[in-house]
Parts: sequence; structure tokens; C-alpha cells
Amino acid sequence: MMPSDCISAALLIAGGIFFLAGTFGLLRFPDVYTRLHALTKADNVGLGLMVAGLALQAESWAVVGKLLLIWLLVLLAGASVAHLVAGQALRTGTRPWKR
Amino acid sequence: MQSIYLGLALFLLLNLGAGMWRVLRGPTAPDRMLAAQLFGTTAVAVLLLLAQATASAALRDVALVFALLAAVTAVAFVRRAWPGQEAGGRRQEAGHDAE
Amino acid sequence: MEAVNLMLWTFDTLLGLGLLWVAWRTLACADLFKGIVLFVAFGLLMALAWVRLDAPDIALAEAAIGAGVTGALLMAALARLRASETDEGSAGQLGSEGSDAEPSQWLPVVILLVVAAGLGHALLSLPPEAVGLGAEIAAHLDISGVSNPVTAVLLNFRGYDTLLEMVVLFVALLGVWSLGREIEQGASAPGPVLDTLARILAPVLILVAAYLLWVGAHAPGGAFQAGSVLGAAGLLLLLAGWRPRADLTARPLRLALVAGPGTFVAVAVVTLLTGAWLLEFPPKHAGTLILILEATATLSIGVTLAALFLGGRPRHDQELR
Amino acid sequence: MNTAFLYALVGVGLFSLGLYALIVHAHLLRKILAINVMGSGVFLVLVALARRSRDAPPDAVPQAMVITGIVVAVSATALALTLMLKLSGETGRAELPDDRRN
Repeated sequence: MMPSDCISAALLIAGGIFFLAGTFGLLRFPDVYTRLHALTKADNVGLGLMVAGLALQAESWAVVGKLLLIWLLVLLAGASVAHLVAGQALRTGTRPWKR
Repeated sequence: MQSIYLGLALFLLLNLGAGMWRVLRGPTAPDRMLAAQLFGTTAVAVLLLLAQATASAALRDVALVFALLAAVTAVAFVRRAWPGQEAGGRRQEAGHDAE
Repeated sequence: MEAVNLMLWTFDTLLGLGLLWVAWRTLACADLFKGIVLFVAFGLLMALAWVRLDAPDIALAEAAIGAGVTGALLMAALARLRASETDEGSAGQLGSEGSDAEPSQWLPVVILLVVAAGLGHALLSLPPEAVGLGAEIAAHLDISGVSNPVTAVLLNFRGYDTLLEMVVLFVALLGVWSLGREIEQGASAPGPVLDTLARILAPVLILVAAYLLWVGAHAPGGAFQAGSVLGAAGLLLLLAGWRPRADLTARPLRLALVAGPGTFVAVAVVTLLTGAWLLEFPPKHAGTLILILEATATLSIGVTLAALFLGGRPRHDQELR
Repeated sequence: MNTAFLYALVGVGLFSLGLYALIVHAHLLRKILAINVMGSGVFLVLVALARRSRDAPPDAVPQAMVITGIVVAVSATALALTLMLKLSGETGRAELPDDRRN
């Protein structure tokens, strides 16, 4: 394996771990607000690490650009949707979980 | 490298199956929607991995469309199908009919 | 290589079982909203299945329609349904969305098993080699004007199919319009976040639609995929509270709706008049003709999908009545 | 087993599941979902069977038919949903009248 292969393998696996953590959080956390927190980790960091790992293997800069664009769009959509869901949940009377 | 890509894609598919539990369990509609949101991001990651593993650039376009369209579904949910907001919508609609 | 094949096989098997399981849960669950979310997840898995069947063109269409537009349509319809049900005061009677499944009926189960067994048997007794038109298409691809075989089939070799599909879309919209006016959804003001999201995403969606339209000549993409993405842009704008100006919903809207089928019919008539077969393009101009047809078809498909989402004729619709 | 046959069998399963749900459920939204699942099953069979021989390039004709089919299916779904809303607005029920009960 080339050094770049090692780095991208590490990045990809780290991204996979974040997806796993996001799913765990989605399953284990007690209410919608905390689950949002878990979900956005998978969205932002998990996909981000995967994109970084794949970008190292990309055959051209155009592919790197497309990968980055996809990640930025997911970031934008994830952040906005998280805000909308949390705001709507508060307005319709979902109480944040307290220990 | 190919086996890493495919192994991770397989792992993410299993992850998706685990997330299905949250869709089935709920308990509230936004919880189900959040799980669907995670599915969208996971599918983007799977497509990017498959694109690299099978050297088919078109799959990145599919991932791009996914990244864009997941936001549309989520916005449709927040704006239209959020439970507890239909009553207000109906009132305005009735007012419009009376014009 | 062995490990790779094993992984692909496992992926396919898991995906196939997942599809069946999600479909079953979609159709069997008690809560309608849950069913819709599961159906969106089903569309997502379908897109992955298309990828595994070497059909990225279909995966693009499924990603835009199955995972996006259909979900939004179903959610909006469910919200309106719930609103009308609570308004009738018959929530008790109609709230029993889950109880209408009657698993004790044995006849449908028998039908299910007979149909599945018969179709499965028919499938497995097919010869292992498919007889298709793949070689025929490959042999004539150079006179079609494009190098993506799927676009060549859609717009050139079987253009009459696509012409009629455009008409079907149009008739579906006429059906929706004939049922009444747009139902006003009294949602709250969009708020700064949704407003900004729509302002950023809608232009990106339109740009991606144009990209798919252009790339469809030589790679997966084309009018239907581009039109679906364009329709999604319209949906997003409508969801963010944007409404077309009154002067846009009269003639410009109708022109956009008939642009696709209209151009198709015009080209078909011209090819007949010049002595060629219906929609037979001269190889020299085929590429240009296909691009024109696809551009108008994209516009019409996108506008039709957005208009279908409104669920009726636009409200400010006085001029042409 | 060949990948194509695997997906074709999944398509048969989806078609049968959808047909069953179409018969069993009375709620029209469920019937619409069932028809969509049936359609997906048919599409899957069409494309998978054309992909039986993996060496040749994929056959574009069934793929093109399925692409138009997906777009037509969504427009038909939109029309069906509007009809359903109209019916439930008129009768207060999103179900077709049952012969046995009337």
C-alpha cells in the first residue's frame, strides 16, 4: 500500500466509525433534540472524513471538486434541517429531555 | 483498496438497517424523519464508495442528486406533515373558502 | 478477487432482503406517516439496487423522484387528509388507519402465494442469456446524435414512446386541475433559515438540472432526470412559501407546460412532412434536435411536477377563464 | 445465484406484496402506496432480466422504459392523491364504499 492509501483508508474507517456513532446516538438518545445532535455528527463529520479519504484517491481535481460540493450541500441541508426540526419541535411543545 | 471501499459500503448498509429501528419505533414523527435523514446521508456515502470501487463516475452524480433531494423531503415534512399543525392550516383554508 | 465477489454478493443479498422487508413494513404498519417515511427509505434502497444493476440513469431518476418528489407529495397529501378528517369530526371512525388490515382473510394470502410462486417459477425457467436490443443499439449509436445509449433510445430510436409519455404527464396534470383549485396550506411564515436554504438550494437544483440535461448526451442523465430535479426546485420554492406572480400563472405557465409535448409534436410533423418516418432524425442534425427536445421536455416535466404538487389549478387564474 | 436473477426475484416479491396490500387494505393512501410498490417490482424485473448476461453492455431499451415509467408513476400518484383528497372531502372517508356494509 502507498502512504496515501494508508491515510485514506484511515480516514474512511474513521468516517465509518462516525456513522456508527451517529446511528448509535439515534437509537440510544432519549429525545428528538439529543438525537439531532447524534445525527449531525454522522452528516457532517462522518461524511466529511469519507469525502477526505476518497478525495485522496480521486483521479482528477474535478472529482475532488464534486466530492467537496456534495459534502458542502449535505452540510448546508443537514444544518438547516436540524434547525428547522428543533425549532418546530419547540414550537409544537416537545419538552427537551432532563435527567 | 477495493475491499476497503466495499467493506465500508457493506458496513454502512448494515448501519442503515440498524437505523431502521428508529423509523419503526418512533415514537414521534420527527424521530422517524431524522432516521430517514440519516439514511439519505448514508446512501450518499455508499454511492461515493461504490463510485470509487467500481470506477463509475456517474454514481457521484446520483450522490449529488441524493444530497440535494434529501433536504426537499425534510423541508416538506417540517412545513406540511408535522403533527399538530394541521388544525391551523385548516382554519386558514376554511377562511379562504368563505371569501 | 474472491473476497470482493463475496462482498458484492453479500451487499446484493442484504439489499434485496432489505427491499422486501421495507416494502412489507411500509404496507403493513399501523401509522400512515410511518408508512410514508418507510416508502421514502424504500425509494432510497431502490436507487442503490439500480446502481447494482448497472443502470445509473434509472438510479438518477429514482434518487430525484423516489427519494424526493414522491415523499413530499405523499406528506403534503397526508397533512391535507388529516386536516379534512379532523374537520369532519369523524376522527374516531377514520383514525383507525391501521385496523383496516384484515390478516384473517385467507383468500388474499393464497393469491399472494400463487402469484409469487408462479412468477418466480416463470423467472427461473428463463434461459440464462437475455435476448435484447443491446447489440442493435450499439450498432446504430453513431447515427443517433448522442453517445449515451439510454438517451439515444429515449429521444431517437423510440422517440414516439417519449412523446406519448410527455402527453401522459400533461393529462395527469389536466386531471388534477379539473378536480378544483389549489388547496391553500396555511403554514406559518418560512423564517430566515428556510428562506435562506431555499434561496441557496433552488439555484443549485436548477444548475444541477441543466448539468444533467447536458451530460445526458454522453453519460447517465437526460431530460427525465433533469426535469425531476427541476421539479424538486419548484417544490422547494413552494414549500418555502414562494408563489408565482398572478401574471406568471396564466399564459407563461401554460406555455411552459406544453413546451415539451408541443415541440415533440412539431418535430414529429416536420419529419413526416419531409418524407422521413415519424420522428426519424437526419443523422447530421440529430444531436441538435435531441438537445432542443430535451431542453423543452425538461422545462415541461419540471413545471408539471411542481404544478402537480399544488394539487389543483393555481389560485390567481382569472385571465384565461 | 446470478445477481440479475436475485433482483428479479426481489421484484416478483415486491409485486406480490403490493398486490396483497392492494387487496387487503381499504384506506386509499395505502392502496396508492401498494400500487407504487407493485410498480417498483415490475421495473426491477424488467431491468434485471435484461441484465442476465453480465458480459454484454446493459440493454438500454428496458432502462429507457423504466425511466419514463418512474416519472409517469409519480404523476399518476399525484393524480390519485388528489382524487383521494377530493373523495375524503366529499364523503369524510378516504375509502371506497364497501358493498357488504351498504
